[in-house]
Amino acid sequence: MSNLDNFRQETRAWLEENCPASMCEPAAEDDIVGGGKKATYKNPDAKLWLDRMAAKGWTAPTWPKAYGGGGLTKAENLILQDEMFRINARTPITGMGFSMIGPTLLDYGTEEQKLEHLPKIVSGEIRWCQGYSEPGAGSDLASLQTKCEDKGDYFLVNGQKIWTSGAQYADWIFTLVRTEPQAPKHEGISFVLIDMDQPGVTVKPIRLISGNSPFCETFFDDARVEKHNLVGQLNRGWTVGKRLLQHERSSISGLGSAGRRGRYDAMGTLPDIAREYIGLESGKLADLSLRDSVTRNTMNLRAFNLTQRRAMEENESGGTPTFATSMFKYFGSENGKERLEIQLKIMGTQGLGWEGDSFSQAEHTLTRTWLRSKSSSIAGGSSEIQLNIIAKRVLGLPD
Amino acid sequence: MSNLDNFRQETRAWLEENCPASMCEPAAEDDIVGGGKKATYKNPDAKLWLDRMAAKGWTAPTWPKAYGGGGLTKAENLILQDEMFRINARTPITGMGFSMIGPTLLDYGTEEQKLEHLPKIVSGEIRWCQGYSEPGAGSDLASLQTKCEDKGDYFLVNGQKIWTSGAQYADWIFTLVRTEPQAPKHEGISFVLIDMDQPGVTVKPIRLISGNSPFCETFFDDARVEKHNLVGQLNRGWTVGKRLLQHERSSISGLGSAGRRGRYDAMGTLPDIAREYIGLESGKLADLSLRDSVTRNTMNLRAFNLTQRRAMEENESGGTPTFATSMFKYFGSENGKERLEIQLKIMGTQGLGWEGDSFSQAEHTLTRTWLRSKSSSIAGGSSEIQLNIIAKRVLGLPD
Amino acid sequence: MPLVLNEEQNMLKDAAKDFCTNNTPITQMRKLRDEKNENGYDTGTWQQMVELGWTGITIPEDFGGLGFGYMGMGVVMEECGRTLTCSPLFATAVVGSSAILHGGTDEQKGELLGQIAGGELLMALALEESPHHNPYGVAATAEKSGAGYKVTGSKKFVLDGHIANKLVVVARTSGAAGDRDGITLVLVDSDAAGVSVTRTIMADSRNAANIEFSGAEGVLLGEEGKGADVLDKVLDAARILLAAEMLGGAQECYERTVEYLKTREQFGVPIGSFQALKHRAAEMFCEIELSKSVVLEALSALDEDSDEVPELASLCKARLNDTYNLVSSEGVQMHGGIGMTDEYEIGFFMKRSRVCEHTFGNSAFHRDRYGVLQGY
Amino acid sequence: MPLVLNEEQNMLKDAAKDFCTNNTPITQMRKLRDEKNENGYDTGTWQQMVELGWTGITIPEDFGGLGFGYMGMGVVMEECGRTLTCSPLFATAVVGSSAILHGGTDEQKGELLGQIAGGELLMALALEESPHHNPYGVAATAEKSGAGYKVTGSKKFVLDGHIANKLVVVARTSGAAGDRDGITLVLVDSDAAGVSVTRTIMADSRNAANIEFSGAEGVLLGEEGKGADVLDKVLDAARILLAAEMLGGAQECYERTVEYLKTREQFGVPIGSFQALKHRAAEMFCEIELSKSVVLEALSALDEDSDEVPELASLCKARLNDTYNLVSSEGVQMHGGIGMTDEYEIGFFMKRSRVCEHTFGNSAFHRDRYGVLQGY
Repeated sequence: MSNLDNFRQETRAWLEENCPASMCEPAAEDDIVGGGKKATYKNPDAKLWLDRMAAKGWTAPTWPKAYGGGGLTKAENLILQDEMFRINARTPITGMGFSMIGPTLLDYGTEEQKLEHLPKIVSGEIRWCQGYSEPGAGSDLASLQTKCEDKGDYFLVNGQKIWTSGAQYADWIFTLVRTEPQAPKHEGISFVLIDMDQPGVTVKPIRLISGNSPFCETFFDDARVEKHNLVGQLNRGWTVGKRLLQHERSSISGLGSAGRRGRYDAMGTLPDIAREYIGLESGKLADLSLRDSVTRNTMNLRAFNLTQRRAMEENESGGTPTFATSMFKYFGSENGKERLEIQLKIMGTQGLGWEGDSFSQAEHTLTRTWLRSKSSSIAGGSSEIQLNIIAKRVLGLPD
Repeated sequence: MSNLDNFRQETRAWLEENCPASMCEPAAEDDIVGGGKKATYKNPDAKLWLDRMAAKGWTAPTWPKAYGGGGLTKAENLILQDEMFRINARTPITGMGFSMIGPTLLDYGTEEQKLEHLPKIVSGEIRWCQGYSEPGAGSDLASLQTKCEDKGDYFLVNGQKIWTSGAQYADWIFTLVRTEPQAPKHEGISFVLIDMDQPGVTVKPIRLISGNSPFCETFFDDARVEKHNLVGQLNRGWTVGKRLLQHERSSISGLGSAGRRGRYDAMGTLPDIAREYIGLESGKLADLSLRDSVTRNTMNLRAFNLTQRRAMEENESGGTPTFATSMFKYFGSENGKERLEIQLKIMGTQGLGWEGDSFSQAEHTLTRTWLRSKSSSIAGGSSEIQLNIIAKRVLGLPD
Repeated sequence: MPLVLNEEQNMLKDAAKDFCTNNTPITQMRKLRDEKNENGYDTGTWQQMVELGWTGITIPEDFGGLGFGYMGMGVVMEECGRTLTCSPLFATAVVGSSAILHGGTDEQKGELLGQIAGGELLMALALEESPHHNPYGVAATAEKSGAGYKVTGSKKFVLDGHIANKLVVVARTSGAAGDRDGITLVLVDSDAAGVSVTRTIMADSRNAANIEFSGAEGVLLGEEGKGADVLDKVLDAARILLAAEMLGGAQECYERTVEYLKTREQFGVPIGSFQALKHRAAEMFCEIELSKSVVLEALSALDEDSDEVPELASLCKARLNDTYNLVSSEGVQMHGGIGMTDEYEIGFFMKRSRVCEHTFGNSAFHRDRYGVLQGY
Repeated sequence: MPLVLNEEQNMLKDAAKDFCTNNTPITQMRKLRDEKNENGYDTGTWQQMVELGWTGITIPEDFGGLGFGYMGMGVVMEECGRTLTCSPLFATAVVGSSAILHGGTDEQKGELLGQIAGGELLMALALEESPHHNPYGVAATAEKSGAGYKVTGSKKFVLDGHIANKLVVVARTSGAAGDRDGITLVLVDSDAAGVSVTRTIMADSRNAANIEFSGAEGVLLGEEGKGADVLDKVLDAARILLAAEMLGGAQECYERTVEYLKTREQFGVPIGSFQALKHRAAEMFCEIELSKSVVLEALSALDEDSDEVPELASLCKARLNDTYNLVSSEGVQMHGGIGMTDEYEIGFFMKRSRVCEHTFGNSAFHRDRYGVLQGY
């Protein structure tokens, strides 16, 4: 038996023994674990599952063991994911610690920074959020104005960030700040890590059209940053920040392991929902115009998923991937938005409820998921920005 | 009885007496009369009909009688068109003399120019073509390089025009030429009329993807232009040229009287063709996906035609039309292209024939009409240029 | 049919614009929502609308209305659409009054139309039984009982159902769901025995109700079994007037977006200078211009009681569904992050557009109907 | 199923690219067209293809082929698509050979596959009877007659029908047009009595024929009445391999267009610097990348004889129909006036794309089929 087969057997056995039964049931929105000091667990199994997985480093399976990770190879990780998928085990914890700042520190952090921050991400002790956008710096991120002054021993940060996702739950924030106001806009930016547990940091949730408040405004008023929390070189933070954006886009577009399951599948796939709300006639969805939309979107999604797989295979087989993360971000979010719009059409007035008992919980969730989906083509670099990037970096079209 | 009722009765009587029966039958492509010295008439009735209408000035019904026109009011002209439509009378003659240079001379020509050129357009004696685009000046028309030098008594023109529609049949060409090479590009252009019957003018037809050659390259090699054939001021030709473009766009978009009948209706309307090639099932087109395309395109066309009517009514009622010719050019050509694409889908392989007896004449025509339709969003200012114009002139979006 | 407004209609439009801008800006809708107002509209504002005569615009002068016609009501609806005004105007003074006008006896007209014009009577149409518009699909039954009818069945998505005094219930005296024949309209008081109303709040913060009828008594409106003749007319008027509202919403949303494109700067320039956004904005402009024309034509046709009303209603509703959907989605996207916030108003247009879209027929419904009416 | 080429396939692809670039550039197609070549392909070039072994790529080694599989044929088709190469490769070595492979007796395979691999036998599939792909819609009949069958009926759009030596005729021994049962494949020599072939030239300058069969004699291919089982497999292979050709055409057309955007100047700058064109180019890039993935997956599935072949064939053909259509239309539009000229090659891709689109199922056909296969 090969080592991988061995690994699979051991993993399967361990999961069967250690994954609590309730962690194999579908997760509702508020079952998703993000960790951090403020975390609460409505189901104690969730904490148990997190701790067990974290102890093996399997909350971050491919990170080095030295930093608390699982130290798995890509192949081993695929097996782990497969086996978790097999028993429908929930991902024990997710968040920007894992998808963004962790990978970025692995690329750009000092040994000291890795040792300080990564283990606390793995264990779920510290939850992170992202401080990039500002009211005047959205798509044009590099025009950010949050000021970071060198005070000798430490930095002092003043300014405002917006769209800091989950800031109300987070312990630390990674930010892009301006350290050199006179320099050209890309060259005076630094990447710093800020402890949010201090008086100089204030967080104010933003209510969205969906009624939820996943994002905040975060204000810095003489917030203090120790100098060892500068990542990369001073005034060279743009390089670090851009790399992190790639991790973000991979994550939004579902290129990471999240891609294994649809993002909006709370109610099942589009054909499932159509079968329920529209019904079949002679084996076909009864509304042929909607059926056409359903097949288009579903076929595009399948082609998209195949392309994600191809990208991974090309990477593994050593060829250069000839297409960019931006494509996945762009196509994935547009296809997802379209899917929700079709879902609305399928569900008719039953998909547009806001309050009242006339709608099931799933229907209420759909209305809000539809509205929230609109942010997928805005946040993390809008669709327009992704198309610009493809045109410039991949196609080489002139400015 | 009102004057208009009177006019209608007289017009009806005159048309019934004077319109040859064969001129009330649908016109094939090569039945369309463009006039000019090189014109031939495969049906002598066509010439008779032209001469009779020209004698009344009804080939250009609203032009002043002083220049050979009919001198009709808008209201009278509508009646004339109505009455012609009633008996399916063909338009006796069409062309750029009527749709472009005529109206432009009425706006900008000197009395001498009007008296010289307009009556010959009305009578069909002289056929005109347009010399605007050059190989390096397409969408960016103002970068044109055809040189026009002042030789004291006359001008000398050297250069090349492209997309000169119907140049092989035309007697005169109206052109934009560069009279001041040093000036900013819009300010060194003049508008001149050139007699093509001279050794310095050479015409070479361009074969298109449709197999037809409606356009030519036209070369000027020391072509001579009398000074009285300058329209408007020297170096101020851009103003005249732009106005003419508006007349062109109106004409392409079907805003003129041509709009009363579809441009691509050789085989009937889209629903007609679909009934023939797809058939009905329970009263609906048997292919429901195609049916959806047919209704979309047809409903858009109806909305478009209503909007053309609204534009005319707003004009007549004295209000400023709040939307531009560019919209008609853009939407009309895109809708027309879409219509032909749907037609292809309806006709399947029968709509893609090129040679051979397996296709009817109408089917052969369709294939080529489909290909030709692709030029409608390129010629006369591309769709992209029209959208730029709308964004700038109508919406006031910044450069 | 004229495609331009006459002087009278222009004056009405200007007055409506003033009223809506000053009295029912979007902040009013937000307030009603946040306060969870039990009516879903402001009664004071409603009283002002009544005083302005809006409730009687489409009601002939003989019956106490202004006899201003549908074109007049259209310009008012359009302005209400711009400010997302919440009021019983549509359900009562468009849908309800047109049901009485087309189906009522002279006596019913005499009694009820005046009450509508006077703002004393609020109405609602209890039609749908599934999440999709399906006028002939009713299964609710009406049984003759004495001088009236007893109605039994479940109705969904009854606009203003929780505040209406009288309900026009679409029920069936014969045939099966799907049949055009056998449909009967019954006028039921909402406080009658056997009527149970559950208020529902939709994504656009407007009202709809689920209503259970269990042997509720009412009186006939129109002919027994021939209710579809009246219903079709009522629905076409409703579709066209709703499209007028949608036109107002689409225009307002679009104008705000174009304005934002001119002022919001990124990369040191207004984002409206980016050509990709310009082209999308210009395409929307075309869609809106075409939408204006179809709404005007359809309103004219209503006033002339033209044979083309059904096809124009479908042309109109399908186009406004698509245009409002497009413009409001692009509105949010072009506003970027701020467009996603509840604080900013642009998102309200998106919510409203989708509810309108599913009211009295989505685009697929109307394209199908248009094709059928044109014989293909 | 792997979504990347192995080394052998990469070598084949490189060789095919070299061959097509040097031996069958688009100028060859133009020449064949302008000279009104009676075959519609260059016999010398065809001989070279045979020598390269292309005719035997999908034929097992036991029957004289290379046994390289469909993935191998796919890369060749893709390169042929880039240069719009005219040859009997598709009709004979994809469609014809797969009909023999799936339907033939051992004896038929032994005799015919070697002839195909050797370039001695040209084949064509006589299927369609209407302008729209309709595999079970055949009305042509086959009647048993001695050891063989007599075929009667009219066939349309028979690719390479005028040059084929043998025709696979889809006929009916029982049932009515539309039935899947009762279809029988008959192998008819094209010079048999009762076969009348009319060559037809399509918009892409390729060949198709109308063929009249009046009691033409042939032999059974596969089982009587069960021809649809073979036909479906043949058609799926044909759809996937045609999609591979279309992928090549779409890529070539797209790359030429992007290159033109970089070099053509207007308003003093390359037109590719205009954002609206950039965004459209970037959107097309996405469509092409997705197209590559589905073609690779479908070719793999064919080689593995997977159960997913039917749905992947439909996924593939629908997507390539739409992508090639989009890219070739945009190609002409972005080239502007010059794109409309016959002298420039970009328009050829548009013509080819539409003919491909209507060959073996347009997008509506395949979306419908995909839905059915997925149970909705």
